[in-house]
Amino acid sequence: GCGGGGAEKQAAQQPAADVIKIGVFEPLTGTNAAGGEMTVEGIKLANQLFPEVNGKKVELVIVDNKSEKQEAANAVERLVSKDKVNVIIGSYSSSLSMAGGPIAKEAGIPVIGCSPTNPAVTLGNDYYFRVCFIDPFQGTVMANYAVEKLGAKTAAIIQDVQQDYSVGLSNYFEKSFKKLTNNDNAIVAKVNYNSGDKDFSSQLTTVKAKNPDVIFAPGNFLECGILVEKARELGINAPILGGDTWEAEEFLSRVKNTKDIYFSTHFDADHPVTEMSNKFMEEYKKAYPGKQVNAFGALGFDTYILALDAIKRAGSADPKAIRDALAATKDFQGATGIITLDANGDATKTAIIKKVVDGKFAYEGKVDPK
Amino acid sequence: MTGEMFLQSLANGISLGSLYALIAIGYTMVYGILRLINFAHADLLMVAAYVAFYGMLVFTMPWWLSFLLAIVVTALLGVTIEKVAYRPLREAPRISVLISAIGVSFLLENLGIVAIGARPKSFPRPEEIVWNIKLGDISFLSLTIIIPLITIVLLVAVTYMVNKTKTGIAMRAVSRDFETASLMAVDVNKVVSTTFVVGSGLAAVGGIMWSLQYPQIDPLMGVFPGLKCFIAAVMGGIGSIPGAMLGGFVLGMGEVFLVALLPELSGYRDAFAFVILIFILLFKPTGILGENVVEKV
Amino acid sequence: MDRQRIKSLLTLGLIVLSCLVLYLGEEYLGKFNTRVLNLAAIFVILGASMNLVLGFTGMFSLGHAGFMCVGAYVSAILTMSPESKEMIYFMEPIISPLDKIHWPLFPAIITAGLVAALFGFLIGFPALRLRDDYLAIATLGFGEIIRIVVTNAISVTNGSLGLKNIPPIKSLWVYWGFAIATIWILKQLINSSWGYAFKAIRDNEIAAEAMGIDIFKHKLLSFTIGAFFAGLAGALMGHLITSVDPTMFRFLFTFQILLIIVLGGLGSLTGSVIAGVLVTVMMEALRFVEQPMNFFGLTIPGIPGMRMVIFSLLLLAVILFYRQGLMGTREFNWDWVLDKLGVGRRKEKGVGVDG
Amino acid sequence: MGRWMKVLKIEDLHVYYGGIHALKGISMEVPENKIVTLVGANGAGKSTTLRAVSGLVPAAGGRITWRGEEITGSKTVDIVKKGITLVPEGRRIFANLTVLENLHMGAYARTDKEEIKKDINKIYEMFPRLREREWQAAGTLSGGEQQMLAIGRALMSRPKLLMMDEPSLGLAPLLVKEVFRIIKEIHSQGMTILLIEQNARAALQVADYGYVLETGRIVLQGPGQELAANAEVQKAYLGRS
Amino acid sequence: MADARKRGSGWMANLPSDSILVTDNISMQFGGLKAVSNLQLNIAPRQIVGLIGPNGAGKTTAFNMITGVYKPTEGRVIFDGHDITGRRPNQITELGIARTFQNIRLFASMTVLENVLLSKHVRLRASLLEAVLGLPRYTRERRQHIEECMALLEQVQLADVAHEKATALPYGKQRRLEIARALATQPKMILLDEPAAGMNPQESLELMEFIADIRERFGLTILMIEHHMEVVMGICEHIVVLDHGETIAKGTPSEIQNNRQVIEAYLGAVDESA
Ligand SMILES: Nc1ncnc2c1ncn2[C@@H]1O[C@H](COP(=O)(O)OP(=O)(O)OP(=O)(O)O)[C@@H](O)[C@H]1O
Ligand SMILES: Nc1ncnc2c1ncn2[C@@H]1O[C@H](COP(=O)(O)OP(=O)(O)OP(=O)(O)O)[C@@H](O)[C@H]1O
Ligand SMILES: [Mg+2]
Ligand SMILES: [Mg+2]
Repeated sequence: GCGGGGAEKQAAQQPAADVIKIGVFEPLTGTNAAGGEMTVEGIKLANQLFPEVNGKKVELVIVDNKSEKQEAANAVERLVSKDKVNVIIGSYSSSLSMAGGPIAKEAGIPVIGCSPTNPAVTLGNDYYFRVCFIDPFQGTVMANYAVEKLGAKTAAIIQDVQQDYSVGLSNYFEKSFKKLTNNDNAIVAKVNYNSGDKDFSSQLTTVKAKNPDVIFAPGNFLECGILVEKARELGINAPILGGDTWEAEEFLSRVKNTKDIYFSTHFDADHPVTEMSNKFMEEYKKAYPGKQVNAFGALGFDTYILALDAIKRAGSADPKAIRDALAATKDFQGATGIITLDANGDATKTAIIKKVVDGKFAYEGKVDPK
Repeated sequence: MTGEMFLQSLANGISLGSLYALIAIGYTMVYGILRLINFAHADLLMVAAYVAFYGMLVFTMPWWLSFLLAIVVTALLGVTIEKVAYRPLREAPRISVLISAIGVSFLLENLGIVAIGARPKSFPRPEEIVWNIKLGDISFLSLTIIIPLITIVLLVAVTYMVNKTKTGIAMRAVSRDFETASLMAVDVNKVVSTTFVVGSGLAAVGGIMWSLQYPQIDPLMGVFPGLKCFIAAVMGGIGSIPGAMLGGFVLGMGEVFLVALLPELSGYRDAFAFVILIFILLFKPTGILGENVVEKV
Repeated sequence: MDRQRIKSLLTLGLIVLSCLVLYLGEEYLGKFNTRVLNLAAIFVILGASMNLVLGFTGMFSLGHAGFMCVGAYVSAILTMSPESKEMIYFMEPIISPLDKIHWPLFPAIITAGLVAALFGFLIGFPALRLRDDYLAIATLGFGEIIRIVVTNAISVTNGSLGLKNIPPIKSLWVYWGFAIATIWILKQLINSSWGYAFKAIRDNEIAAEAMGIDIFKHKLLSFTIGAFFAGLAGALMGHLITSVDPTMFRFLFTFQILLIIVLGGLGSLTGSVIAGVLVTVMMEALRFVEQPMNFFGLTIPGIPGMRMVIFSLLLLAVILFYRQGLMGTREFNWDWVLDKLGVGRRKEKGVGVDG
Repeated sequence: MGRWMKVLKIEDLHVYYGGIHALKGISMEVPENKIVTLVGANGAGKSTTLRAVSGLVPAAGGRITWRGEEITGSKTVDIVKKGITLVPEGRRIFANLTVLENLHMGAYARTDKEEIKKDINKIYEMFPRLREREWQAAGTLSGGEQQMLAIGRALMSRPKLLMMDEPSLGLAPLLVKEVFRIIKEIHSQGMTILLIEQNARAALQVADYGYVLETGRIVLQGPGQELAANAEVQKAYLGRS
Repeated sequence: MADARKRGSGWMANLPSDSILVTDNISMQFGGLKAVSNLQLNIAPRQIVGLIGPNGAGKTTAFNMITGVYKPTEGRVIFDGHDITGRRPNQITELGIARTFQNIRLFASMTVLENVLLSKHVRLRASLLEAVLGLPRYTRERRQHIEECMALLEQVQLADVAHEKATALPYGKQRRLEIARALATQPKMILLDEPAAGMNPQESLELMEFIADIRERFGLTILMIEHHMEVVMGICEHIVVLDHGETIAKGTPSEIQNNRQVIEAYLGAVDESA
């Protein structure tokens, strides 16, 4: 054994009635550490603002999953069986979420994902929910935007083959784009890279030679920042489109002098979808001065307040009751928009299109779910 | 492939290849002396990048001063690592030293995460050294010219040092037999420290150039160039300094042209690096320019 | 009573005791501890099999993660239900006949090992001509190539989206059963004439060849067996986590195994077992340093990443102060125990024929 | 041997390799300008004695003094700089360096470039084979060639005390004679020599004084000729009964 | 040895058939250096042949060509009617040539007995599966091999240290162990590379007796390289002298001792200690 016995007893002895425990499993070390860190910032902020529910104190139990699946599974097992949490939040990266999902399901503890956009996360798991939209929706939104608003006839795709997020988005973008343009050859180039790559010059040179009307390049802001910057350096002037992960300070700092950068995201400060958006923006700036608001922080924030909302609605801290309340979520006012959870537990909500203007993210339009 | 695309790819290849080569030289140098795959080398790139970053942004030093500072700090760190983590293991099996190197690497990365956070930072590009050059339809950064120049200068300097100077010969002697070298009045510790100063200094230059080229730095930024440049060093024949240079260029050019010629295979780019590596090793089991050390029976 | 007899009885006793421990563990340990122990069993298999290749045969091979990857995918695809597959492969459907296959667990896990062994054989063929660091980087490369191919072969592996709904295995019996069987087989192998041939190759290849040993054949054998058990462990990992994707099997994973065998002692199976359990358990036990702590009313906030910092420091400390690892090349054996207990012995040092 | 100045003095030297007690209290003296030889069966501790003088193994007890100055516990580098050079057992040439570079390594502590050049030429005259192989990597030399290189390399440091550990090992008869001739020659130029040889007969012939070692202890000592005539020595080491 | 009986056809037909080992004009080129050129050896069964010559003459290289470590750049090696040119060392060992090394190469992690036992590995008929499962055929064979090896160690007087670590033995015993290990492969012929190196004259004498003894006991053919003239002249029936890769003399010990070329290149003026 690993000295677990003692800890378990301790957990059991705690006056569980006075606190409600929310477990968080996020990658705080390893390859996904940056994403995990941003998400946890949002969660902690929400916890500071809303430390209580139903008259009980909410306690966060944050565990690192090291960006590894076996650690993620251990982390969730620990949260459910040792820390005895009432509800779980996590995790950045769908792969890590899927490692934890079945364990929570079996233990009957609901989980709310912040940013795992792979449809498989919630498929067949009625205890997994999420506040983000899933890849098919986002991909379709961007294809619509490219064709209808930008008048694109051809597109090139640059995807991160190692990222389910990127591959998924590209896939749905491709399908919709072909349908909308009525042209099976509308995608003139589809090139790949791997997470962690920093040199995209050869992919971009290939794309440049095909001269597409738009480029769709969903992926991490890390790689994409460099990619977009490089594209402009190489003299590629076609609009470049991406997904919600781009809403990050790091991305902006790379692309602030460039034009025609569009992406879908969850909220915009100037066009607040909800009251909560404003509140989040203000508080975030206060809590983390010098850091720019980002989608992951906002999504982390939303998972927490959604969890609290569900507990309130359930009127109890019983995980089963919380699950039922979560499943019934409708028109929840989150920082990232008005969230309704569908039968799969996935969020349907308005997507916002943003654009880079004068070194800032600017509101461009919005797309409501159909 | 159009001529313009070819030229553009050539420029891309030179800029990537020379960067690989620059870092690979540092790897190969330390390997050549200690027969140690210095995993921490990759993390020294990261340390250099952060020191330069903080020097420029927080202490608002001129870029050249903070680069210099980064090189000095990294060199000192490299020497310290050798002293603490490798020196006590001189007599131990080589694999223990390797594990020690991995341990140092983990430590530096995670200390980075704990101390400065995992979120990447944007590395400033001083306008004096980084600007965009356009030649007709081809465009590239000034770094595409600067990095190969630096690489060649350092290559020549290091080659000269190792082959022609007394310290260099002592380094090669030490690489095979500490004890006998000490019987020649060679202060082994000093020679090894010198090696680490030079090797870590090279890592620092590599780290800074890498950050200028791909201006985003995070605590794990060394892992990727670390692996690629190690592959390059092996490809050229690990221990051989011109080999590292060659390996770096072969790898950089190869990767760029693979994607340019066969875009469908771009996802296999990293696999490709290994495929050419393995292919080369099958024909030259010690790399392109590696010394063929046959054990005399 | 003669010593041979005592040893047999002791071995029997140990088997009964382990069964009892497993039984009690299954009943009382709780899910979390069980999961950690199951993971430990997988690391024990990985450590022992890599030790065969690296510690006993002296081949610096770093392709273990790749073989695990093969094993994990084979077993997952063979055992997932057709409905699950249809649901999971939503981007590109899985190719026939894999879509209909639905095997029971046990044969699938063994097949996973066999397929990984086949990969080992095919990779070993060209790679084992290389030596030392060159072998290391080439095998690491093959491991990465496997992973990258798995990432890109979407219609077979579902690419980076990964697989989920893999039939779970929860029982300590299964994981530790496989672990104990692995250890037993490897122990038998290492103490056999073949094992000595492996060690001879490690000690002095030229002399071994001069003694009539076909170096290449034996290296390939050791490598293939290592790959088999890596595949097995990969399959078990899939069934433990119930989902797999290519990013799990990065080369860094191999370093984790390497760390285990060096900590335990290169060339000691006992060491691999001890270190496998120790490292896995410690990774979890160290979590407390990332939790907020309360010292006499002074609350120190948890620092994420601290656990890995401490882990690296511990690792360095062990390597610097126990350079041979915890066990060196020693093995647990009854003679040692009996000597300690002062039970008299006849002069009968066993060689090869296992006692 | 009282009338000579003792440059090297070893008193009650103990050395351990882990649990093995290799030297169990050895005392001996090497006078200036003389050849002293150590004779003994395999594993008697001959090499260990030389290694202890060079500082390659730590002394667990006892004193080693060089011209009245204690060098026990000094670093090898400092001992070599004082003029004590060891030709190690098993040649230990630098396999990856050329013959010439090996010779330069021998002169590592020296800075007199011109003299070094001259000395290299002298070595080449002593061993013409080395000149032929000047640019060859030393690792591919034959056993005998490597031995010549090892001796030549040691001479390059212009030692005051030259310790040689089995210099004739594996050499052809002609070369064995050559080695002994060289030993005599460098001795005649004023060098002090401490010699280990399996070829005890030849060693005792050239030696002024000898010590016989058995399992870490000195069991017999005396002038070379005297020892060579000793019946015990003859029986045990010279192959005559 | 010039008695060339016709056997089959082709080039092999011209070779003397009463020889167990024939090297038919083998040469070895290393880059620009011809380490051995046109070496012709014809060795009759049960002969003890000495291969001598100055350092770097190419003796060890000749051994390496015979035992398959190097593939001769020219010429053929015929052993016991088989053309073994370019075969792997282990195949050659299986055919019956065993060797020792100039610099001792024992298996450092193993005991004396295990070192010797290893040579029996290729003789094992039981399969890997049988070994892992500990089935009777394997255990029986293994036990038998252990007995054989113990008997061998008995004969070479190493039985008392059978369970010691091989590398902990004194030098002389390590040399003897190397020979014992070679003998355990049940060779027809054994090649010894400087077996007396590092031995004092007394030990060399004992070694000579030992070598003569194993020749009788195992019916071996022996080819040895040695620089100790008392050993070479004492037991070799035939001697071949190399210099700079060329064969400069062949003959009986007394012929060789008086050969002017050999004296000049190798022996030096008459040596009172030889
Ligand atoms: N590195 C070592 N580790 C352990 N024991 C050692 C080591 N080196 C030498 N010994 C032991 O110390 C003793 C003395 O060895 P030493 O090498 O000094 O003998 P020697 O007289 O030079 O013999 P030889 O004639 O074989 O060279 C021997 O018993 C030897 O086994
Ligand atoms: N692998 C090799 N590469 C290059 N040269 C070699 C190689 N092996 C041997 N030689 C050269 O071939 C020549 C013969 O070497 P060999 O080892 O056969 O000599 P030897 O007769 O055994 O000498 P010794 O009595 O000193 O051992 C030497 O000059 C040596 O430098
Ligand atoms: Mg000695
Ligand atoms: Mg030789």
